Amino acid sequence: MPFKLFDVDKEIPEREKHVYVKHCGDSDTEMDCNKSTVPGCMSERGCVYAGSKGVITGAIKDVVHVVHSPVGCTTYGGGAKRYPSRPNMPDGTTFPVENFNLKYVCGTDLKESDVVFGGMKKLKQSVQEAYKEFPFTTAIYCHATCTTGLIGDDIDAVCKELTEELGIDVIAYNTPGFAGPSQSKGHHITNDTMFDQLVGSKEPPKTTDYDICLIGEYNIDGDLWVLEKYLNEMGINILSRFSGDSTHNEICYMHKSKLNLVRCQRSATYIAELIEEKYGTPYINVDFFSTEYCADNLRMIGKYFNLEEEAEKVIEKYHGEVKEELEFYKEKLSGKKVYIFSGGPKSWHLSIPLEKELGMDVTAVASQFEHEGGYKKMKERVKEGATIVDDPNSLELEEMIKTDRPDIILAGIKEKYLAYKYGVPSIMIHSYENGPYIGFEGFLNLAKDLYANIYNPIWDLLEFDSFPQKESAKDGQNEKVDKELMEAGK
Amino acid sequence: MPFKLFDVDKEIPEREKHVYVKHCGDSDTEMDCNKSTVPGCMSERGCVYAGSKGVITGAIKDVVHVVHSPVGCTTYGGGAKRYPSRPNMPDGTTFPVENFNLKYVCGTDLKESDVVFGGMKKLKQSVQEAYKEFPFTTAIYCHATCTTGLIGDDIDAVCKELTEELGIDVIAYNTPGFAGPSQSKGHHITNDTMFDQLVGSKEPPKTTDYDICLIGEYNIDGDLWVLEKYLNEMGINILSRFSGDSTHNEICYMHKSKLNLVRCQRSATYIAELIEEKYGTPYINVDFFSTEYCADNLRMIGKYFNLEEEAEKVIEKYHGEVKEELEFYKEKLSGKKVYIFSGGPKSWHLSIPLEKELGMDVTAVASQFEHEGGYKKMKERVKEGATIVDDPNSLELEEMIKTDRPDIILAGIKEKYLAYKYGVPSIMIHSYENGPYIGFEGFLNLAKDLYANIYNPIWDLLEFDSFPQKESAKDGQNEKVDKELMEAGK
Amino acid sequence: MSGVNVINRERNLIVNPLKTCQPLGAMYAVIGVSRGIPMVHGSQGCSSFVRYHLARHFREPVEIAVSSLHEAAAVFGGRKNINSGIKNIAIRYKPDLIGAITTCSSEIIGDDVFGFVDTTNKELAELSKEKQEYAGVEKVKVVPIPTPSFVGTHYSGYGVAVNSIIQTVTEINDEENGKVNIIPGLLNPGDVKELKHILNSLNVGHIMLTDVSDAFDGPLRPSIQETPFYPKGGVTVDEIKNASSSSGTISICKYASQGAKTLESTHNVPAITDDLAPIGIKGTDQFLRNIQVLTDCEVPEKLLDERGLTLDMMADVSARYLHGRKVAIFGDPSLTTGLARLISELSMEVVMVCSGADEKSFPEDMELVAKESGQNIDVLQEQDLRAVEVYVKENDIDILIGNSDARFISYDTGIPLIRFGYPVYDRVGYHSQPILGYRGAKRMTELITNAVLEKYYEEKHWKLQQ
Amino acid sequence: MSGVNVINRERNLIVNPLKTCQPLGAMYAVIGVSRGIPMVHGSQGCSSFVRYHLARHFREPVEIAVSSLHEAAAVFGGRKNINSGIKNIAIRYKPDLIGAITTCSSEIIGDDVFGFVDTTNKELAELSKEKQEYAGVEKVKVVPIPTPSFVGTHYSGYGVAVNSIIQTVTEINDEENGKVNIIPGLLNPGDVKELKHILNSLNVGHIMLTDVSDAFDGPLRPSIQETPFYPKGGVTVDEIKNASSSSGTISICKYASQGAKTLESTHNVPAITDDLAPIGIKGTDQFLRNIQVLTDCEVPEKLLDERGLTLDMMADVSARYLHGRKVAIFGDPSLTTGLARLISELSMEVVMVCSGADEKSFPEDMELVAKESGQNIDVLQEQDLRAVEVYVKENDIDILIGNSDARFISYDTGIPLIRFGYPVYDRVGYHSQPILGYRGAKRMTELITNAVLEKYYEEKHWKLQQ
Repeated sequence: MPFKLFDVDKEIPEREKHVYVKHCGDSDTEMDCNKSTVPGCMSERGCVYAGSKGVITGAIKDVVHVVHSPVGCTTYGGGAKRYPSRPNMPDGTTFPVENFNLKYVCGTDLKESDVVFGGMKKLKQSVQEAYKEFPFTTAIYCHATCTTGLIGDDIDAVCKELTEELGIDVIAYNTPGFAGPSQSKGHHITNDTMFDQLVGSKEPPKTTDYDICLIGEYNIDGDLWVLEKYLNEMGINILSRFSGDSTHNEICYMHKSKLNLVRCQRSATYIAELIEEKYGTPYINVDFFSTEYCADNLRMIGKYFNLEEEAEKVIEKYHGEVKEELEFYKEKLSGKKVYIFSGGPKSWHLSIPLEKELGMDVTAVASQFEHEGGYKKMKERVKEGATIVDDPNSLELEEMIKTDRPDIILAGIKEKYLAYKYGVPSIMIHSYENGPYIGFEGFLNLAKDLYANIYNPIWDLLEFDSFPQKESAKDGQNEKVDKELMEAGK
Repeated sequence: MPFKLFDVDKEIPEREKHVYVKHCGDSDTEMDCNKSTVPGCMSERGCVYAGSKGVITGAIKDVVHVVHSPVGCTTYGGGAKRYPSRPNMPDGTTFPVENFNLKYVCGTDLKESDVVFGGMKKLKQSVQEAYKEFPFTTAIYCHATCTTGLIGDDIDAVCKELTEELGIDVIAYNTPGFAGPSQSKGHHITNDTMFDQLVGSKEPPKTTDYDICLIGEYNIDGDLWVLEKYLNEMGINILSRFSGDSTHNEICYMHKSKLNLVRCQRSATYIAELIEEKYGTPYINVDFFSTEYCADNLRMIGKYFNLEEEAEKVIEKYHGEVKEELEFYKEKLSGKKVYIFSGGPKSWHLSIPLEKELGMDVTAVASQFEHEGGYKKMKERVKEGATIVDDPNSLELEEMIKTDRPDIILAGIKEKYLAYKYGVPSIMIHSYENGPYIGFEGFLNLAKDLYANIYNPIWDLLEFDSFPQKESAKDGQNEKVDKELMEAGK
Repeated sequence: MSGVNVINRERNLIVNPLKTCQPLGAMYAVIGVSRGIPMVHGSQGCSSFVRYHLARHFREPVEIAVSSLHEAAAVFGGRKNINSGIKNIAIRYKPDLIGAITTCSSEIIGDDVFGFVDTTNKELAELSKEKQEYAGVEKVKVVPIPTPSFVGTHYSGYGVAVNSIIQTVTEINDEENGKVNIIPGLLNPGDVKELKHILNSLNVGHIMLTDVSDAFDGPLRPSIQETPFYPKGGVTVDEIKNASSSSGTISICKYASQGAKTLESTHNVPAITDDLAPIGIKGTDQFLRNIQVLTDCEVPEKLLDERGLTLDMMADVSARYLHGRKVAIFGDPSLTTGLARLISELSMEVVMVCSGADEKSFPEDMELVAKESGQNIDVLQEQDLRAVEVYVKENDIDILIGNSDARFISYDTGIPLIRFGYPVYDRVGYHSQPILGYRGAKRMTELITNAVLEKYYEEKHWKLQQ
Repeated sequence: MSGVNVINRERNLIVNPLKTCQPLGAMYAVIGVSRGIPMVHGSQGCSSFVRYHLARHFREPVEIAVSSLHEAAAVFGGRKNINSGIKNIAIRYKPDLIGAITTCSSEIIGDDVFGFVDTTNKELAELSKEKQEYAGVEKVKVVPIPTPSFVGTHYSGYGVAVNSIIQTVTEINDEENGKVNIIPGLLNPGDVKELKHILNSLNVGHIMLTDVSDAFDGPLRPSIQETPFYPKGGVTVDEIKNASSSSGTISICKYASQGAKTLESTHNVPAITDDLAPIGIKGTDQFLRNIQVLTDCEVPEKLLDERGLTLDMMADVSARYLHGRKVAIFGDPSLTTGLARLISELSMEVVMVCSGADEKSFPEDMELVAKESGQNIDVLQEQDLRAVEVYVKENDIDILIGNSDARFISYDTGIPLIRFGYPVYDRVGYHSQPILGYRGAKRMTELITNAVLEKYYEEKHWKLQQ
């Protein structure tokens, strides 16, 4: 009963179990998820390689990436994400190129002969050349792709050899695009690889009693910098970032933190669990979206470190700065229907805040790559009758728009322009519009963007209105135009 | 005989005596000039006010101008000329606004009631307000215009009163637009006013034995700065500039120079003569256009101050820097027909240099406002058969273009775009294109601009060539198009 | 809450004017007539300043004759100057129309331009009979245009000239031509072309009173360029004669409406003069409706698609990049109000507008814009560029929209200046592109957004990666 | 003296590519078909990366289906993925055409896309009979497009796709239609619209193979937007069928000429494929002449005036502001050569050009440009953006012309970057304006000149006063 087969899905009935309409009497029903997309669908999902390069490793500021692929995967892996970085390094030095992670991507540009004869030699030469081109790099990361997965190149062996030869870490990420149903698999492999090969391999220059790792925070549009500010003001030191504005060495120091905070619980719980298991470092799941979650979680962290007072100060200061403005936006946004089509967990992070703090009506949530746990949380957090969709495709979104007419959709660039064509505003929730969106000020930014989009004057201008009494003008006594009509036409 | 009546002038035969075709046997014939333009002609001439504000006073960097006029004259008097200035002041201080002379123009914005009841009160208030708006100004210059000339406002009286009231010089320039045949009259009035009211009224902070005034150099596109560099390197000090990059006080110091150099001998000989007469300071006419004139004149100045060696060094250095490049341009420009339609004396300054140093063929020269002396010099300096025109109008220029087809015309913005329409390049010789044009490097700039314009690839692209054998394509045996023809069409 | 705060100039002094005198507007209007020649009755500066001013904006030849008024005329009157000037032009140029444009000086000396022109017309008729080569000179329409410089501005001068042309040239005619008369105002060629494009798309004939679209933006084609030089295009005298038979007249700019009212009162041609200029979506929609009211035409898909393309770009950029950014606009009173409306449609905040003219409609229309968009707007009425400079330095402004004279304000403050209006001489191509119509709105949106991206997003360049 | 110096990449490593893989070009081509849907046979990234990449350039929906190739297919082959994917689309979308586009993975596992499509076509025919609601699905044209990512570039992938579409769809037809087929290449909508504008002005019918001009630049008109979403426009399958009856085919970009040759060899339709793209005066002239050769049309005054307007702007700015300035251009090999020619026509110096592709014609055509303009040009062949960066930092360059990925080079060096080609995501409006044709040349001249004025004249701002 709670599953829903969209009209547009009647030819692909396997989609029914991916779509759930919340029904309070039925909270244990498990949706299908983390399965391969139905062929021929317009899905928003990315591939396994995207989950590694595009999310986790690409945020690190001081490494060179060599994508072992025909040119496309290299091109698409370059400079596409919004994770800025600052050139400061853990040892106090400055990295010589600003936003190095945004500026460069390298690849092996595989050709037909490489496919036939194997690409390992080319990979080796390419990594050597990359080191020559960027001798200041801290490490080099090599990424497997569909092609190199299928032709069987042993990139682990090549990287091991090069690590010795070059004297810097050369790390292999075995993430061929096809190796899982979505980018989520890429997150997992990368967590494992980093844990196995990096964590514990180096010691931090210094430690404090308030060292934490901020895990699963990629600094999208500066999110991490917001949290870093709060935590620093509380007296907490981020020893290691995984992986926004991070450095290769920081990842290696992760075993030395006193507490691990897991921000994106879809893409990064893996490494927190592995660290806890091996090194005994506890981890806690944190949520900083919205003022309430942010305050709650800062308090929790403060409590852990006996910094309760400091936490309260930070909360008071930064919550205070946004309270009044948020009231204005709450008034404006109250009752507006909103969809949250996130990559992963934002659909459950944001559903209650949008309702409670902004008065909005969340009528649908969806995710490209969530797993059971995430959907369970969504079910808990949306209200009766709301629709939950796993791996939605374009036709489904179109049907939802037509039948439900949301006031705004939080989604990615692929849904954004489609929504527009139906007259529905949309803001980019993966990479943001005018972020950051986290923390107190971030939530205000989100509210502003929601407001600016929903109240965009163009939505009132969509149709040309012909002069309504145009036809009757012909009947006027005067051969010239009736003056009154002309007045009315203005 | 040497006079010429253009075909387009047959209805205005009075133009005949303004146009002379050089004939060696007839050097004493005097052309008509400095007379009112024939009504209904498209003349390039400006008015008397333009000669004062637009040429001489507007180049001074530290004065506020209050144009006593209906709004137009104020608007047109603002920011139109290319005379940059540097904020350094004679006393070593820095003027607070850079390029103040280019940035601001003020006016009294006269309305109908002012015309009826007189504008003197408004002028007075306006000057007071101008001083309030720009309290750092050294002086305020008030300009009469047609309106205030005709309604009889006594601006001298107002300025005298204000000078006392404000404690800074407030100077009246009695230059109504109609008060003479061209801007030339404005030059004259302004020379006289400045001599009468300013020269000798202040003493310079210090003097040297090598002090000169550079008179009639308005720093068009930086010309003055080129000469200043040469003179400074020779050990000569420019005590006073009249009036490019000058200051109000410098004009007042002019009586203290050891030698006056007159650069523009049309607009500024007046003041040099008056100074010589009253203070005994000698003046010499100088010419720095082209490498040869520049070298000759630097030598002459060197000789006067016993700085011959220094002059030679400067000449060697700066001439050396441009020699080779000029050779290249001479080769390219040789034999190209050129017209020089200058405001005043550039028509005789440039005619020999363009021929001798760039190999060009000067077939016509013209001036908007030259007097007898200038035309005499033109006659001496152009070759047999060249046409000399006083106050040319558009139809005459069109006729010359049609019959003589010059390769390039040096003129103003008003002729420039007209010449284009007939496929003839034109560069702006009043305000320059990529100047400065004076001195050694300036002459190279001029040569470059001549080259860039004459060799502009667009002149070879003016007409679309249809495929020439298009018609015959129909006769081909093949119903589809003949391959050979297609090849030929490329 | 929403409304305008009108701020008038408190100084007598004008500093860096945002206007010029009436004759410029008159010359502009006359140049829009095919084979029309403006002759200004004043001193040399009255032609040469204007020729310079217009040429540097359009980068085109600007041929204006002058009556060469000097001391003698100041004493004895300028009759001779006008008469001989007109005859000189009539005979040497063989034009279809001459505008005899007065100035401050000619008005102050009391010259009766209407009387002089009457005399000249008679003399031309005689000349025509006298000599065979003068045959036809009596057909030249000589239009007296009284534009003293100490009254109004170049905007009102334009209105006076168009009205004078209509009064002098338009003939009584009973047959309807089904066309719409458009009085554009001091528009750029790109805007006039856009109006024609809209009318052509609606399949509605038009008479443009007058049409500078080719004269000030003409092709370079020397092989077909005749002498004497006349620019391409312009409205013909025959078309102007026939304007009395049109279905209506729409005046785009408020200061240009006098001629429309003349056509209404004299020839019963309905006049639409009360709307904001067709800038932005609402403004253009209203223009289309006005045409529909006058001609009962259908709006074709092609135009609706153009409208949709503009909206598509607005949707892409307005909430995301432009929302809430603070804008100051200054220039032509009618174009500024229209543009302010577009800026509001783009979700930006119109903080201040300024016009150098004393147009009553300016604060009134801004009141409408303020009400529509729920904003408070400071309206600088009959102010100057110095007032804009002081305002911008004292208030929080993100974007300046105005003419090139304001470039120093932009240099000094670092606030981007979107070139708009007249004169624009430090950038190229602006005059040949529209700001009017749906396509003009798209272009303005593009210009503004790209300026915002460059100025406000490059420092956080990752935001540009989408 | 004049000529080119070809500099090839010496590294194996590619750093910041100036190309991407074949499937993108194929999807681009399929989107240009009315009711055409690209289905890429590969893993999720093969669709989502491309959708992202295209969407951020065009700011339009980009609907691409994926066969969802995963481990199972890697082991057992992808037949099921293709077949079920095509059926899914055919039934749910009812398209007119589906492009089945292969990738690296599908090619490596040895999938026979031609065979699979044959099977699918049969299955669709059966489906059509089976159920009434499936009636007509057999009419869907399914085009197999073999575009392994390890061969060629997105340019060649475009050529392959257009050729596949022609081979699969075009039918034998004896009646001549008098039209000209145009294969545009990877052009922006503004450019395709400009080509159509030229052809319409010449009164010559055309079949655009294919036409993305509306799909990638569509109006926002929700009231008429149908579901499932298809973008407006595109070339219809019927038109493609009829391309065999045209008077000729002109391929604008060299890498797109394969389809023209197929039409020539299969249907005797003359192919013109050897000219530089119609960019700038010479290039556009030649395009017009080619149309004349194929159709014997007259060039109307309207187009000659557009040409003249472009020349007029070039005359105004080239010698004065642009002469001798040093330019580096990088991007599409065919558009870069054409643009280099325009830059030469503008009197600027083309110092370096770079293409990421390995197109033989690129250095050859640059040799022509170098000879025509008497320049020495460094030609970076099959290079990358890192090579451009190093070159620009080591040489004297005044202007960069290329895609948004080069913005960091511009930030670091202060050299203005004129956005050109693909992708442009840090400025708006570029894709909807042309660089092709006379009007495109005018726009490029405007963009370049304004960048020069801002960068090189504001420090000596008095020069801007004219």
